[in-house]
Amino acid sequence: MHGHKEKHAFEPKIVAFVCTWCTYAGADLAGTSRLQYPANTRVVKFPCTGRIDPVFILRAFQKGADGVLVSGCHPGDCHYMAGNFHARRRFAAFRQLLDFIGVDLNRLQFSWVSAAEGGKWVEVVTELTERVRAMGPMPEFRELEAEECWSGAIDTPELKEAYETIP
Amino acid sequence: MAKSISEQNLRLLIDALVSEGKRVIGPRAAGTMTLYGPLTTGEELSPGELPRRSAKECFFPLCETILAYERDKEGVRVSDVDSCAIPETVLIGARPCDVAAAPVLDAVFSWDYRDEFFLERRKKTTIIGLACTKADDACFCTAVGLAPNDTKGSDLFLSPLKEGGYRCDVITEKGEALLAAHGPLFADAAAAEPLPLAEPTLGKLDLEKIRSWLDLHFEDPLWEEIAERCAGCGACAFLCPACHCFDIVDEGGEKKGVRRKSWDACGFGKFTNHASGHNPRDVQPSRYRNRIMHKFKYYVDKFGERLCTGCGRCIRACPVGIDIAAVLEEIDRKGARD
Amino acid sequence: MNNSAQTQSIDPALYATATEAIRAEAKRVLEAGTVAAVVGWQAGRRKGSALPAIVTDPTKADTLVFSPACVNNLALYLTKAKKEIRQKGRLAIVVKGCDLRALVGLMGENQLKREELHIIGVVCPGVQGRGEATMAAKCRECAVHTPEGTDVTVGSLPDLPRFTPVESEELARLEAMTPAERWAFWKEHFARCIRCYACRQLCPFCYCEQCLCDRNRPQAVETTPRPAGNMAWHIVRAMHLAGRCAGCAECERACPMDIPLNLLNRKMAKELKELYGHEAGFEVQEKGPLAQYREDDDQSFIK
Amino acid sequence: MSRIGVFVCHCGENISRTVDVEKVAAEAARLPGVSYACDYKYMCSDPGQSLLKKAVAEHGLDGVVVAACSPRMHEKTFRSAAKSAGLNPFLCEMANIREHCSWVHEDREEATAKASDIVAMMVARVKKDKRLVPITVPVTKRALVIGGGIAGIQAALDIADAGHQVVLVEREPSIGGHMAQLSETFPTLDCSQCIMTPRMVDAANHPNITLHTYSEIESVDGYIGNFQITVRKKARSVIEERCTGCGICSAKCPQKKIPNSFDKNLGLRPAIYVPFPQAVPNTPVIDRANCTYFRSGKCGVCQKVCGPGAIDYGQEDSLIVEPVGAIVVATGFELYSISEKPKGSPIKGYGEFGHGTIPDVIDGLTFERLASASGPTGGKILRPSDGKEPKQVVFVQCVGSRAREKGISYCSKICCMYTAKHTMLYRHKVHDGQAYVFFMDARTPGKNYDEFWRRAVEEEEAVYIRGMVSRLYQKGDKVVVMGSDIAVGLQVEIEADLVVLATAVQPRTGADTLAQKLGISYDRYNFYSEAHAKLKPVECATAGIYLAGACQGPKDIPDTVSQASAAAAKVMTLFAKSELEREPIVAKVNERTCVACLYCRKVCPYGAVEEKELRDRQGNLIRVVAYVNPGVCGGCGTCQATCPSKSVELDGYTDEQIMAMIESL
Repeated sequence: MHGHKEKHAFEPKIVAFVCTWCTYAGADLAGTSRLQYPANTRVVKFPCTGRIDPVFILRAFQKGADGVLVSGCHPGDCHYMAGNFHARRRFAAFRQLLDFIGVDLNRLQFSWVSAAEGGKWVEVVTELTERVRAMGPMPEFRELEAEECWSGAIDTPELKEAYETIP
Repeated sequence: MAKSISEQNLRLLIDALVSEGKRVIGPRAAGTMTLYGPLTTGEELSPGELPRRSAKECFFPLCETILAYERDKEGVRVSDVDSCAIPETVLIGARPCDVAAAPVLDAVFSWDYRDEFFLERRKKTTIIGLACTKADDACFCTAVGLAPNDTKGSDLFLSPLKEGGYRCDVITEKGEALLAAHGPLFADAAAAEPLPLAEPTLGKLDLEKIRSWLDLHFEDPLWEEIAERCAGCGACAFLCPACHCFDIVDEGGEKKGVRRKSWDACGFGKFTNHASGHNPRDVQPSRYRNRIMHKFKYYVDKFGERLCTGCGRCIRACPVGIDIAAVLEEIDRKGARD
Repeated sequence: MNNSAQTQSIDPALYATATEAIRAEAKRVLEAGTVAAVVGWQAGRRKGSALPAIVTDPTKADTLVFSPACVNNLALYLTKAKKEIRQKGRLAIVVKGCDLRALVGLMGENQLKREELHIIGVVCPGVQGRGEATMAAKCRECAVHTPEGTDVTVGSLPDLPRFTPVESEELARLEAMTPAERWAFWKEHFARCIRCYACRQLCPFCYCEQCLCDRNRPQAVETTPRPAGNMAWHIVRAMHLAGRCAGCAECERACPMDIPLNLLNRKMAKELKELYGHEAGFEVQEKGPLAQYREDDDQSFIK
Repeated sequence: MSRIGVFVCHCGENISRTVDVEKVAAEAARLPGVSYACDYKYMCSDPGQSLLKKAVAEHGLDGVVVAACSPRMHEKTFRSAAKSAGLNPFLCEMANIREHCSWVHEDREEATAKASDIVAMMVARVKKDKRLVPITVPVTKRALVIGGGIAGIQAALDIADAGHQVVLVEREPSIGGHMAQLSETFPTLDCSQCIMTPRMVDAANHPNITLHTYSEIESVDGYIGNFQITVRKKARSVIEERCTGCGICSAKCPQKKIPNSFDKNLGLRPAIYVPFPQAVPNTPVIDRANCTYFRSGKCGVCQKVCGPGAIDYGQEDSLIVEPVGAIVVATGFELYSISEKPKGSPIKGYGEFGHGTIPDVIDGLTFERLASASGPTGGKILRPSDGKEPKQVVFVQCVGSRAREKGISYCSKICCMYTAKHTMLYRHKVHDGQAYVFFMDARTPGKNYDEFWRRAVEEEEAVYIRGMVSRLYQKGDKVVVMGSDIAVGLQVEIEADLVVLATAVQPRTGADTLAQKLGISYDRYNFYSEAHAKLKPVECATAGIYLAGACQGPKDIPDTVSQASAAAAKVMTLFAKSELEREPIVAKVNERTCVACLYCRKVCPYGAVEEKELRDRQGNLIRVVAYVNPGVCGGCGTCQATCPSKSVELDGYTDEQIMAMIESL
């Protein structure tokens, strides 16, 4: 457990969109149980997976996420009864769309993690982090962010620097 | 003084300009269409078809950054775009209907406010126009007082020859300088026969009559008749060589970002939307009226020129079949009746 | 299979007969005062062209036509995006089979009431695509030549050859690519996008008062025509139409930059059919596939 | 520019051991909009909270981020601290750097960087937070109970005893429900009617209970605390206020040959009748379909003999509007029938059991009527076909239940126990008779239940055969039961005099229609869905509506009564205050941009979305938009994610707040 931690050349940025009742609480449980997992994930809390708009996933990728996790209550456990059922369909469709656009779905993980599944949270986050770390940075959206239409492209050093640092 | 240049040498000219570090813009194949774009070799030049988008983006880009900002506790730091970075450019193989729009736009971009982005690009660009030998039923340059071989706006002007190659007329000193710098690629003009020019079918319009009709018909059932079918997209404005409305937006986060200027269109529902929520042009007919008024009256009143070169792009692109040439014909007829 | 599908090969008399019948019906309903206006098509200035027409005067009913150039989905003119037209009163509309599917979808979305419309269906052998005489890709795979559930249907259907399904072939070609190849494909297309929003403005389902993508607080999608914002815009558009788009392909037709937008819609429709057995636009449904669920929906993609 | 305060907690060493808290505070101080940042040993301690309050006052903070433990732990603590410092509590956010950071990471550098990121995210969020105030909804302290069985009666009595008005609506002419039909009850074998009828009378006589029998729910409007219920009182043809319950009408009615459904059609009743002698109210009703007067216009005997003149042939259904604040749904169950089902029905009948055409194959409730002292046979076990006493009775369990191939996969829960009871009742009444039971498992989880079942097997000598029955058929005056005994692996054939089927418990026919009126959800069998299987077992997802008894799932009497009392307790909790206060995390519609596609209504799990008409000053309709009733909205936000134009926003989780967090990454 407390062995020397391996340093990696690349540490991916992972954004996790989770519901407050199940997965957020599951992640809390991982904490109270002092389970260890990679520190790459940043959690954004929602009341319910039903609230999670596909636009948020897109935005996270645009803003430099190398991987995205969406996690909520198991079917039937939703605090709001049906939010996760609606989310399940929405994301089933959205991932097909992203796949068709050419986004590697290995960068987008969906999971059900209940408030009791601290261990599963660790497993899901670790697996995704390791997988994305092995894949390397996600270039697609980041490259787009820096591209201009030919007519607007001016390569001044100031602008170049500004672009590089714009999230 | 007329010169000529062979097809081969024209492409070599492009190669030479590129190797000098100039940006060369010309028609090039892009998927299913032809578009103006940067040429990396002369081979890429594809002058056969009228490009889908006009050449205005040489001077008035689809989208350009006008400043960048950074903000922290100490305040906001703004870095301007250095217009020196705008490259020396040669626009080659542009049609008369595209080229003629550039000097028309000079007026508005140097009027109460000098738009350095536009003017710097204009200054640094040499335009080699190309006479037009092919017209379709959307073309109407002759109806608005231009011609398939109009040299308005060009620095050099090419006319395709029957035997291949081009006759090259020098129009301005800028053109003269370019020609002088690449003299060996040009020959003296022989008495070769030029290819016949394109012949747009629409008859000549009485633009003065149209203007005076517009003067009196701000309110007219015509606007609704034409434009109630308008879907409110920006295809016409974005493809037009003379439309020049733009929007300015900040993009980025609260800490860092850029301010960008990009094309806007008067057909958009939110184009004149006020911050209060009130929209003085609340329906499509009033927006279309403004489009016609601006092109054939307001701009004429102010700058003496019309914002239409008869390229026909808006006619080809309009997804609901609105035909500006038909509208002008109709107004012309109405003007005659009044 | 007929790969060079031409609209010219269809007997012009068929269109002429349909034109006559549309005129007669339009005249009848306008004269009787059943409707305040008829939304149809009229001929344009250019040879062989047509454009949407809104006829309120029965004597002008004779300007209405049906031809291979009647590409527009007129359902657009009944949406809230076109309030001026709806304010005229009760409307009649001429629809092809594909257009009718959009009307049906709009009824399910609380935007139209069947009883408030007089629907004149026209049997359609196919309309033009890009290039004057070529048959549109959607028509080559049309399964709704004859609109059903109209108030009156005019025209008749000739024997049509089996056309090459160019669009499904293209879809299959893309599906067979690697994600990186698909990304390159779309990136090139979207880089050309000028954000004229013709795709949105022509879509019968983009009737929102305020498009999400025009919002700036917060900004969900960059509004400037740059590759980043373009990509986001087209993804959001496809997602918002998923389960609703009835395949009229107006977005693609309207695009001045020839972006094959209907491929996105086709793909989503295909997936939703496979996943939930749903097809848009055939019956008025209270809930689309993304507004309902089953407890046993597929979740094989969820860990 | 905002003025945000950031307070980084060491949590003793729980956070500071792996996170450099000073550095996190220093980095937070550099964020735009942060006017104050500090770290402290225990932020949740009194001095810690005072530190926060003081900083709010001294630095004029308009937002606060506490970087400490999980918000699930201390969000309430810090929000009330913020509130007492004069800040709107919803402008206080927590950055979880303990459970989500210091406790799960070892590398100090990584953990510190992550903690700073989490703080930056929450700072970005808090800047977009809006002041929110709790929502108050007035409460009408009056309850509606739907269903007058034991569940409904119990709930009504509990609520009424607490001093609140109750409206009790029953579809049948009398309250009592199934429990009034039972003979004896397990596991005590006490007489059902003896314990039930006093409760019925209590309910009828209770000053706080208004009873509407022979009535149904016509429509339900409104929301928690403020429902408007329309009750359809069906025409009884008898004026209740005049009737003395003397019974002469029934006695003189010439039409006496109508099967009595209360007795499962074993006995007969007249056209004007009370369902059973102890009925409450003891007011008869005319069965118009079978009454000679209504069929031919002749007769009119009851009217002639009725002294008080209570008979009114012209009576019509009446509609009564009842304002209530809470609803208890207790519509109970009915038994599955093995009869042939309509084509395409997901639930199938039992062709192999003769589809209910064999007269001596009956269900459990029919057996109850046979065994009941007040039943059609006076408590004697006599079989329906010839009235003879059966000597061999075969009981078959799990008929319809746990039978996926018949379309019902659940266990009906009560059959094991009542079948055991039936074998005993039979043995007590027919001493030389033999009871056989075909069963899959004997499920006896309940106080004294297993003991009861063992008594049936061990003392009352019921023969339990583990196995299924494959066929029933008539052979002479016997019913042949073909089954298997899996314990010995043999086929079994018994020639029975009577077969009793323990058929599945199903929700009442029409349960779905009622659910739609109420706006509550139900499962594929039409059992009503509770809001949470474990933690909200009596609440519906729709606020203000509660469930009691078998309408939610098969239940025995003790469970039903417990749930009814629980539902009553929930109602009383609601009624304890005159205004209902709730967290303002609810969705709001932007009426300017809403185009009323009503996708929000389609996905709302709470039925909180309605249509709203916008009118100008003259009252002309401008357009229709969606409206979210804040009293009903549960705050999941599914509407917002679904809304194409984002014209509905969930307070506390707006797009601006979420986007700000994503942008800050």
